[in-house]
Parts: sequence; C-alpha cells; structure tokens
Amino acid sequence: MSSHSETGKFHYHEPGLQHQFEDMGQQEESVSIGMWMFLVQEIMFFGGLFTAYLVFRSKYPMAFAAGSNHLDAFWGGLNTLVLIVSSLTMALTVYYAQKSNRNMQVIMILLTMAFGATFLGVKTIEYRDKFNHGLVPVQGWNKRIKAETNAEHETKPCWEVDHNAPAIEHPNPRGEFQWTDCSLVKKAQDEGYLTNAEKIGYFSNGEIDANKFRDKVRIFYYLYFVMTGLHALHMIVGLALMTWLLIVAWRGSFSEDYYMPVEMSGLYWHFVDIVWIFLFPLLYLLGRHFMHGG
Amino acid sequence: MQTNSWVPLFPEQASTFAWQVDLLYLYLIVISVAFTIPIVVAVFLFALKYREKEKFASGAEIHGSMVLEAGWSFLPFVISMTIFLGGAVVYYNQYKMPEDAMQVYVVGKQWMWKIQHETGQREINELHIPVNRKVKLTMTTEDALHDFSIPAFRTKADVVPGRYTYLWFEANKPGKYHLFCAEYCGLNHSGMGGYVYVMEQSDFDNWLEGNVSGQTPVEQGRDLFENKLGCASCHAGGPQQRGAKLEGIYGKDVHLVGGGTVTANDEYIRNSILNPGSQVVEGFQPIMPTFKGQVTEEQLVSLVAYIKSLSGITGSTSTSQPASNSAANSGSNARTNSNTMTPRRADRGQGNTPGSNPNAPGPANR
Amino acid sequence: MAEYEQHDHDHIEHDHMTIPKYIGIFLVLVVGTILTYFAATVDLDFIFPGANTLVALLIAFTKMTCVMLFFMHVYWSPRMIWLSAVASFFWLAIMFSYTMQDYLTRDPGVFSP
Amino acid sequence: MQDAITAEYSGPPKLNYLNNGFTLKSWLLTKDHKRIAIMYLITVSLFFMAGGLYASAIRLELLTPASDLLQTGTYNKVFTQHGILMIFFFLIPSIPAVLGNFILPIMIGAKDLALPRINLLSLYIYWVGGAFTVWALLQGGVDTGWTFYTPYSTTFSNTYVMAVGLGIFINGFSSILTGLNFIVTVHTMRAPGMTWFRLPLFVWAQYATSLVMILGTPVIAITVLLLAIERFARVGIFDPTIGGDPILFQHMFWFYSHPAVYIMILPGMGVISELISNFSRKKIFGYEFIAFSSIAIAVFGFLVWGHHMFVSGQSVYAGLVFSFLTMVVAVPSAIKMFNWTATMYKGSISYDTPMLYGIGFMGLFLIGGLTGLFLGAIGLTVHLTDTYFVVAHFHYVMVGGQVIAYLGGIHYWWPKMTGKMYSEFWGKISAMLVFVGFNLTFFPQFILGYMGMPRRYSYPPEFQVLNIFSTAGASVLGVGLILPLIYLTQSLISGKAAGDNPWMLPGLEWRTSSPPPTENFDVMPVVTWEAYEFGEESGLDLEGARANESVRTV
Ligand code: HEA
Ligand code: HEA
Ligand code: HEC
Ligand code: CUA
Ligand SMILES: [Cu+2]
Repeated sequence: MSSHSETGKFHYHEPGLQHQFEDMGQQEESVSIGMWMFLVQEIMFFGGLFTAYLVFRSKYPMAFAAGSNHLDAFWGGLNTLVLIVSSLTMALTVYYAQKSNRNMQVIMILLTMAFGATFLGVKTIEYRDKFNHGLVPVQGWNKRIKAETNAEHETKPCWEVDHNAPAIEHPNPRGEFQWTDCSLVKKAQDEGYLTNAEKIGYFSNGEIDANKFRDKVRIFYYLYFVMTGLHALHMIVGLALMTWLLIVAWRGSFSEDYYMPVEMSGLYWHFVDIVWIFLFPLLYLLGRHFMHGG
Repeated sequence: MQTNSWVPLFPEQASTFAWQVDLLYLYLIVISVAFTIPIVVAVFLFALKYREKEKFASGAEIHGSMVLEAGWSFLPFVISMTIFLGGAVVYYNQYKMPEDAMQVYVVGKQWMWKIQHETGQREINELHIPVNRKVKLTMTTEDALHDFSIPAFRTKADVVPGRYTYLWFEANKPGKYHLFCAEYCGLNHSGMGGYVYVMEQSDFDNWLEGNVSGQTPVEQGRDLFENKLGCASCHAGGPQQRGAKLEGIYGKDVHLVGGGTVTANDEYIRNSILNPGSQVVEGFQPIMPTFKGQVTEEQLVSLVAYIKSLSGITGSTSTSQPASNSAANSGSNARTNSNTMTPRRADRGQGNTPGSNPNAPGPANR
Repeated sequence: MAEYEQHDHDHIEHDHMTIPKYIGIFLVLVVGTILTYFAATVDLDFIFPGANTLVALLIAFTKMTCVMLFFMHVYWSPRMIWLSAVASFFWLAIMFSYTMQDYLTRDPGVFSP
Repeated sequence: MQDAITAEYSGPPKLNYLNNGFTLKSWLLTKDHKRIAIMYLITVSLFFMAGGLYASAIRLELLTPASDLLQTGTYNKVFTQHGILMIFFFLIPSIPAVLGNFILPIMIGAKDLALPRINLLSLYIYWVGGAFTVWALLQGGVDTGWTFYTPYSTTFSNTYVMAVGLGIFINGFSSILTGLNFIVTVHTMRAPGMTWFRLPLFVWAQYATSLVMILGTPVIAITVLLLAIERFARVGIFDPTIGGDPILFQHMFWFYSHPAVYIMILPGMGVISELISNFSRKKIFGYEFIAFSSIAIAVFGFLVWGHHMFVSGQSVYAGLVFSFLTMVVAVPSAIKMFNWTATMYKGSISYDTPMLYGIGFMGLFLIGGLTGLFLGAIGLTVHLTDTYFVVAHFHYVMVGGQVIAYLGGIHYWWPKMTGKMYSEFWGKISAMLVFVGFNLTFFPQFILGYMGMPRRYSYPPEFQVLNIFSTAGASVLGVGLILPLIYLTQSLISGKAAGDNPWMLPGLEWRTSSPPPTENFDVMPVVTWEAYEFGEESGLDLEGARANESVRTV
C-alpha cells in the first residue's frame, strides 16, 4: 500500500476516513487490530468464569453431572444449531458486503438478527422453565406457590428419587432453590468414584445429605446462569450492533471499498458463537453419560 | 518480654526453626547490600564524575555490550536460585508436619482464638505449651479467614473456613510471646490476638491439672472476664471500648435496640452472654459473639457474680478488692500462671476426645 | 504516510471464501454439534475416566478453529492477528493450569501431615 | 495536512491544543489525546489527594498504639479506601492515561491515538467508575481491605462492597480500552522511519503495560462481578459453608492483581529510561535488553501470582512453583537496573529536577525490588507475609517507584504540556523532601515487619518508636508532595515560556512546538535517527541553544 499515498500528495479524504489516519489501509488495520484486542479481552473475561467452572467441576463432578442432566439438551442443542446458522448468515453478510451486494446484505443481516432473536427466545423458555422448577440459585427468584418438584421426594430417600417421575405442584413460599434428586451420588458411592471433596461435601455423619448436595448443585446452576446470562448479554449487544448495521447497510453504505464495520461486527458475532460452542457441551452435555451406560 | 533495646530489630527467637528464617533473612540482607552498594556508589560516582562539562554536550557513544548483558542476566539468575533453594528448604522444615507432635486444636472466630488441648483443657486467646516439645495445631475457623501468627516462632498459617490447615513448631525458650491474627478479618481484627505461653514441662503439667486453690467466684469471674474469655477486649473502658459499659448496670433498666427495656438482672446478664444477639443494647452494634458452648454453667455463675460486683453488689461471696486481685491478673507471667487457672475437671472428663467437644473443629463442611 | 505493518493488505483480502466453502464449513459445524451430542450420551469412561470430557472439548476446539480460520478470516489475516488469537488461548491455559496446579496437588492437603 | 491552518495562524499566538477552543464542550467532546490527558491529569490528581488524605489519617492513627483517633471500624475503612483509591483510581491510570496519552502519540509521530473516540470513551468510563466509587464511599465505604478477600467480603462485611466492586468493575474497562488503544497505535500509527527499534523506551514500556491491561484486567472485572453477584445471591461459590472455595477468589484476584503491579511499575520504568538517557545526553545502554525486558516482565508477570498466597492454604507444591517463578521474574528488572546505571557512565549528566527524580527512583526501586525477593523466598515469607514488611515493600515499589517516576515525568514533560517552565529551585527542594520523607516513612516499616507487626492493625506498645518515625516521615513526604501542586500551578500563571525544546533533546516530542498543535506536528515528521541520538544525526542545533542562555538555567 506504500505506493498510493506517497504519490497522491493531494489530500483526498476517502469516505469514512478519520482525521488521524493517512489512508484507508491504515484505518482498516487499526480497526481490525483494535477489534482483535477487544476479543482477546473478551476471551479473558469469559476465561475467569471458565476457571471457576473448572475448579468446581473438578471438585464436585457428580453435582455438576446431576445439574447438567437436568438441563434440556434439546433446547441447548437447538440453540447451538441456531447460532451456527446465524454465524453462517453473518459470514455471508460480510461476503455480500465485499461484493457490494446491498440487497443480499440486508437479507443476511435480517436473517442473522432473526436467528439471534430465536436464540434469545429459546433462552427465555429455558430460564422460565428453571423458574418454574425452582432451579434459580437466588432465593426468592423461583416460583413461590406451586413450584413443580418431584413427586417422590417426600416419601423416598433422596437417592431413590427418580428425576423422571411426574412433577407435582408444591408450595415454595420463600422462592428457594429446589433440588431433591441425589441418585447420582448414590451411584457414584456404590461404584466408588466420588472425589475426596465430594466425600466430605455430600455427606453428613456418613449419610448422603440432600441439603449439602443441593448446595453443590446450586453452584452449578449459579455458574450456568452467570455464564449463559453474560453470553445472552453479549447476544443482546450483538443484536443492537446488527440493528445499526442494518440501517447503514440499508442506506447502501457498504461496498467493496468500505465494509470494515460489517467485518468487525462479524468478528464479534462469531466470537459470541464460539463461546456458545464451548458452553453447550460443558453445561448441557458433560455428565450425561452417567445416565446411560455404566 | 520482647527485646529490651530502644529500637528492637529482631523479634525473639523462640522456636527451633527461628534461626533458619533469621539466617535466610540475613543472607538476603547481605545480597541486597551487595547489590545496593555498587549500584548506589556507581550512580553517585558517575553523577559526580560525568557531570556535564559544557551545556548540551553529548555523552560518549556507547551502545551496549553483549558480554555485560549476559553477565548481569546470568548472575542475578544464579543468585535468585540460591535464594529460592534456601527459601524452599526453610519452608519444607516449617510445613513438614511431624508425626510425634502434641496436638492442639484451634478454631478462629471473629474475633478470638478458641483453643483446645487434647486433654480437653480449653482456653481463649491464649496458648499454653510446653517447651522443647513439638506442637502441631489443627486449625479451622467458623467464619472469615484468620491467620494464626506467632512472630517469635517465625511461623504462621491462614485459617480457612471449611477446611483444616496445620501449623507446627517446637518452642525452645520459655516465655510469653505475641499471638496475632495476621489475616484481615473485619472489625476487631487487631484485637484478635493474645499470648503464647511457653512453659517448662512441669509447669505445663501443673497448668493442665489446674489449680483449685481458693478463688472466689468474683475473682474467678474477673479472671475469666479479663483473661480467659477476652470480654475485656470489648468491655474494658477507654477508647477501645466497643461493648456496653458494664459498671453499675446491675439492676438498672437497659434500653434495647428496636424499643423496649429490660431490667439487668442475673437472667438478663446470662442471656447477654449466651445469646447476645437477642437483646442488643441501644447504641451498639450487635457484634458480641455468643459464648454458648464455651462457658460452663459454673463459669457463668462466676461471670454474673463478677458483673454484679462491678455495680457494687456483692453476692454470697466476699467483696473483691482490686488490690488483692493483682495476683489474678498476673497471667502475664508464664511461670506463675498456674495459680491463675481455674479447674474445669467437669468438662475435662467428658471432653477427652476432641470430636465430642463443642469447641473442637466441627465437620469440615457445615 | 505511516509505516505500519509490512504486509500489503490495502484491504484485507476477500476473495478466498466462496459461498460453497462457507456452506461446507457450516456443515462441518452442524456435524460437529450432532457428534458432540451423541458422544456425550455414550459412556467412554472405560477408555479412561474423563474421556467424555476430552472428546467433547476436542470437538469444540475443532469447531472453534473452523469458525476462527474461515468465518473470521484468520487464515488470511496478518501475523499480528494470528498472534493475538493464539496468545489469548495461551493465557487462558496459564490461568487454568496454574490454578489447577494448586487444586490438584492439594490433597492430601496443603499444610497437611 | 494542516498546512492551511498553520499558514493562517503563523503570527505569535500560535494555535495549539490548549487555545483551540475554550468552551466546556470543546473539552468534554474533544477527541484530542492531549486534552484527554489533561483531564486525566486533573482527575488522577484529585484521587491522589483523596488517597493521600486517607494516608495521613492512617499515619496519625498509628502514632499511638491505642485506636484513639479512629475507631477500629473507621480505621478499617480508611486503609481499605486508601488502597482502593490509590491503586485503582490513581496509580494504574497515572502514567499510562496521563503521560502515555499525552506523549506516546507525539513520540511516534502520530496525529492522535488510533482510536480517539475510544480514548474519550475510556475517560468517561473512568469518570463514571470513579464517581460511582466515590458515591459508594460517601454512602459508608468499605472495610474489606483492597484485596476483598472472601468470605469476609461476601458474607460478613456489612459495608458497601457491592457498590465499590461495581465501581472497580466499570473502571477496569477504562484501563482495558486505554491499553487496547496504545497497542493499536504503536502498531499502526508510527511515523515514516520510526521502526520498532527506534521507538523511545517509554513506548516499549507502555506497550508491555498495555498487554497486561488487556490480558489481565478482564479477569478482575469478572472476579468482582462474581463477588457482587455472590453478595447479592448468596449462592456461595466463595463461601465454604455451602461448598464454595474462598481460595478460588484469591487465585482469580491475584491473577490480575499481581500482573497489575507491573501495570504500576512498567510505565514508571519507561519514564526512567527516558530520564536517565536524556539527562545523561547519551544513548541508552543496551536498548534491546531494556525493551525486551519490559515484554518479559509483562509475560512472566502472569506466572507468579501465587506468591501472594503462600500461607493461604494453597498447596505446598504450588507455593514452591510460584516462589521459583517469582525469582525468575526478578531478573528482567535486574537487567534494567544495571543498564540504567551503565547509561550514566561517561555521560554528560545534568541535574534538572526530573533527573533528581530519576536518580531517586533508582535507589528506591532497588530497595523495593530487593525486598520483593525477601517476600518471594517462600520460607521467609511465611514469617513476613501480612506484616508491615509487605507494606514497606509495596510502598517502596509503588510510591518510591511509580509515583516518583510519575512526578519525574510530569516535571520532564511539563514544559511540553503547558509551554511553561516551573521554578527549578522549588522543584529540587521538593524532590529532596520527597526522597527524605519517603525513606523516613517506610524504612522503619521493614523493621516493624520483621518484628512481626501485622498490617491492618493497631499495634502493641513496643512498636511505637518506629511508628513515630514513620508518621514523622509521612509529614515530610506530605509537604514534599504538596509543593509541586503549588509551584506547578504557579508556573501556569507566571512561569516563563519554556520554548519548544528546553532540554535540547532529540525525541520527536521535542520537535514540535510547546504546547503542541492539535494534530501534533505541522509537518509529518520523517525519522532518520536512532532513539536517544545526541550526535550529528540528530540534527539538533546545539550551538544555537548554547548561545541562547535563556533556554535553560543549569
Ligand atoms: C509496583 C508495584 C510492585 C512491584 C513492581 C513489585 C515487584 C515485586 N514484588 Fe511485590 N507487591 C506489591 C507491589 C509490587 N511488587 C504489592 C501492592 C503487594 C501487596 C499486595 C497486598 O497484599 O496488599 C506486593 C506483595 C508482594 C509479595 C507477597 C507478600 C505477601 O503478601 O506475603 C511478594 C512475594 O513474593 C512480592 C514479590 C515481588 C517481587 C519478587 C517483585 C519483583 O518484580 C521485583 C524485581 C526487582 C528487583 C529484584 C530489583 C532490581 C534487581 C537488582 C538490583 C539485581 C539483583 C537481583 C537479583 C539478585 C535477583 N510482592
Ligand atoms: C499507589 C498506591 C499507594 C500510595 C501512593 C500510598 C501512599 C501512602 N501510604 Fe499506602 N497503601 C496502599 C497504596 C498506596 N499508599 C495500599 C494498596 C495499601 C494496602 C491497603 C490494604 O491493606 O487494603 C496501603 C496501606 C498503607 C498503610 C498500612 C495500613 C495498614 O495496613 O494498617 C500505611 C501505613 O502507614 C500507608 C501509608 C501511606 C503513606 C504515608 C503514603 C504517602 O506516600 C502518601 C503521601 C501523600 C500525601 C500525604 C498526600 C499529599 C497531598 C495532600 C494531602 C493534598 C492535600 C489535599 C488537598 C489540597 C485537597 N499505606
Ligand atoms: C466483640 C466484642 C465483645 C466481646 C468479646 C464481649 N462482648 Fe459483651 N457486649 C458487646 C457489645 C457490642 C454489647 C452491646 C450490644 C448487645 O447487647 O449485644 C455487649 C453487651 C453485653 C452485656 C449487656 C450489657 C448491657 O448494658 O445490658 C453483657 C452483660 C455482656 N456484654 C457481657 C459480656 C461478657 C461476660 C463477655 C465475655 C464472656 C462479653 N460480654 C464479651 C461486645 C462484646
Ligand atoms: Cu482474625 Cu484477623
Ligand atoms: Cu505480586
């Protein structure tokens, strides 16, 4: 690029060129490095949460497995697919911007937004479900009257409660976190793969203590909510970004020569997608095998 | 009993590995001096010698030297490795737990140390140990982090809720040494401490046995109040006072937070000690910890008697005169300490196994 | 004019990806997702404990690599961008491994006997 | 670029960034890095004063063993808030946001930072975070210590932990954005001829700092966020009674906060490299080594955080590893120290105020750094941790290091920033007072620490003598620090004009007018000389300057 601004002594300001730069190349490079630095920052931000996840999962694998089994892998999987499609449409937005194709750009942005919104919609369904089942780890943030809990938990010891048993409505006047099923602990105890932290953490006087187990499952749900919550927040920011892109793209401002904003928003969108690519197995799937095989 | 010099430079060495830490310290001081002096001298020398001769004259053209750079990267590296190794060895000695040590259980609590010996003897903010014997502390806390720190022994360790941490030492010099809480734990962090008494074995045995010799309930109560239970840390007058003034309260009406008054009778005082939160005096924070499970009924009687005596009311026992009580306050001297101890045969009987004691560390996860 | 990165990329090159390629990557991602799901339902502990986790993470890493290289065009980006992508994962690895080095060596306990 | 404008204003009242608009709006909506730097300067100074007032309260209270001046609860709040304000709101933004913002773009010959709007945003975030925190402090403050250790901060403290935490959370993003901006700027905005190895070392240092800001700060953000949520939801990931782990908090906190101490020293080291080399009028010794050691410190700084947790209950093995790495990370600092000393050899050294600070830094940072080794030696730290030895160590590196460097830098670039010269006489007096007062304040604390006096404490009577020394020293230090406030302000009003290049130095910032025009240079500079070039190649008119006595008084 060294060539043209040396020769072009007249100061032609390309559209969108900011005053501190000499030419578009410099501006684009700055913006793209800046965006990447921002993403690095985001990775470390989520990284803190993943560290907490790692520590607690290694301490209490059974509680995490139990909590994870109770998440709905169908919704989670669906959302993964939805995000992947939106990533594709986002990538295509950039592609069409590069090809100066305004109409396809607008369509792709709209599609991306639609999938993004679908994702958030599914998340709401899931959150609502947690609310109904008394699985929100904040006291008072669960359904108070008629929370649904397991029909069997009042009669059986906690490890015999089948979590597929029909739910009954059950008053929860203080909106507390509900968890009754500790069958996984029993199983792990019988088969002898409890960690040391678990041998202390789930038992009182040698007996499985449903309340102590519940506390550990609550940690899982806490991490679940913080991680997916922050992820959802990023989605919302992404949607706002898309709205702005839509307006600018509608006006036909992006072209082969100037598509940096599309490209940058795309980076952000894909980043959010990548976070979900990890969240999905870590939150929804790990521990699922305990329900099936050995 | 700390060093007597006007400006003390070293705390007393009172444990078997104190000298190792001090040696490491001296080694580091030597290294520091060895690096500081040449650098400072060089800076000053250059500063004088190469003072600008002519305004804006430029200095010599020197860019650097590979040899020098390699040398002064390598040298500090080697030296720092010796420091690391020294530190690692000393650390290993500090935290390699001995097998044959005497066990002591420690529970930190805002803002006191509750200590229990294997024999069931309990104490608060004080630790009595025999000299020349390995002692291992098994520690936990009921609330925030604390840190059991004895500078004279050159050792400390954080006390973590929900877990045990361990500390060991072998004191080799009888005396009275500071015990601090070195991890910030809130309001009265700097009041959370006391003394470690290192005694000859015979004195220690004596202390463990207790000494029944005639203390009146008031004297006994005063001893509990001022030394054993640390009530005085909050209730003694003066600027440190955080608790209510107890002089003269007996029989008066007390205004409580949230309205209402009660008369300060025996029952009220007893309740204030066991359930401080239930009746909080107006104008105070509800910070008084409960002593439930730490005081025996017998001791409660003495405490009540003592608090009554502060209002000039003498119970069935004789009036305690401040002057005659000076002996009871001499807990500061380890050698004579045995005569200030109250016997607690009753609870020693049932408390021989740490687990069955309310004072011993609870299950790791509550 | 400024003398910034030596690469010549007046505009970041954009002729590398075509729609079929995009769709191809997309399909890889979908397959990966489905694979993760089924891998999670099979008990792989007979290989070694935690094999399920490893498989899940390997798939996730593959998916991430696809997204980064092709959707985010890292593949055609200057060195600086490669570097920052790699560095951020390196730093994550530092955080994970040095934290875990404490937790994994804690039992039978820090200051324990 | 701005030829038209300069031509128009060629008369004496030259258009510069200061007189280019006087309205409030022209300041608040500016995208000019220099104006933003000035606004940072003012805010940062206010926070320093607030932190300094807290420090005065600490020292007065510690005059006597009893807690008589401040109740325990108040004292706890005072040192906590002292730490929080000084670290998060003064020291971290001090050099990067003030001097870095002002000088870095000029040093590399750019018109502005690469992302000026982000720069302004970062200032606003800093203001919002600061205002939020100040509000929380006024509401009642916090008493957790600046380290916010759980479970005290989550479960037991009944002060405004959440609000202050959020203030720090917000403020973190200001730091991240500043770092981001610097990295981009250094990569893309260098003037023609300004290769990486011609960059002034201050720029290298800022670059390394920015790396730490980007890689570390997000982690503290998420950590305090978790802390705040935890306080609100009481789920207990940090509360052991319900399964959490308080030590996890310490890991996450120190993952940022140890590298953060390098955020707090690297920029200072950058300033010192400038001062030592420029006032010795000699090329810096071992340029590449100083440059790379900055990067090495930034990278290795991430591997040692566990040295704050030696007695916390982390595993013995981890303690040993962290101790080992702590020793390794000291080596790059050693390299810098030696190179600075060697730079003075055969120089042509002049003792203007900035150089006095530079020399002061060398002595104080040396002591601070070496005592860091004491703390890194694991067996010794068991005795020293959480005592005044630590307090003395970190004041030596932070106040003796970064604050001194900051003051040196302010004095050094003051003529550039304002176009005015301050009183050299008072400058020297104040530099001496700071040096003497500082040592008197903090040296006794090493002894106190070894004696076992815990930090955050009201102490037993036998420690009083040394504490009196310390308080006396703090008073001298206070006077030394208030003086610049006075004479620098005075210089704005009645100082004599500084001229474009009062010290006759080759750096790019000295090749534009003082104060610089809005876009920094009237003509885009082309760099043909190495950094710290004092010979012919630098093209400085030294003869002319010598003839003109008024340029500078030696
Ligand atoms: C600007 C801030 C800053 C800087 C630069 C440093 C630099 C260093 N620090 Fe410090 N430190 C703090 C700020 C800083 N620190 C703070 C704020 C705390 C307390 C936090 C709290 O708890 O509140 C702390 C606490 C602290 C601790 C924990 C103490 C405890 O709580 O138990 C340790 C332990 O290892 C430590 C070590 C070091 C080391 C090894 C360096 C090294 O980087 C120093 C390197 C420099 C040199 C070594 C000097 C120059 C070298 C030579 C002259 C050559 C000779 C060298 C060799 C032989 C190797 N520091
Ligand atoms: C940048 C960081 C920084 C700076 C500059 C300082 C500066 C000072 N600090 Fe700092 N200090 C910390 C960071 C810092 N400190 C931290 C992180 C802690 C730990 C907190 C914790 O434990 O949580 C601490 C703790 C701490 C303690 C230990 C408290 C304890 O553990 O109990 C002490 C005690 O002496 C102390 C003293 C001082 C003194 C005397 C100064 C002096 O250098 C201050 C000199 C400045 C002045 C005297 C101000 C002068 C100007 C004015 C007064 C302006 C006048 C006002 C107007 C005109 C409006 N500090
Ligand atoms: C941590 C500080 C602290 C300690 C230790 C402490 N107290 Fe208190 N105490 C208080 C405070 C604060 C109050 C007032 C608030 C309340 O009633 O709870 C109080 C109130 C009382 C009262 C009621 C006073 C009144 O005016 O009605 C009595 C009696 C009392 N304490 C006795 C004791 C005894 C006996 C001990 C030791 C076994 C003790 N306290 C230890 C802080 C403390
Ligand atoms: Cu307990 Cu500090
Ligand atoms: Cu550190």
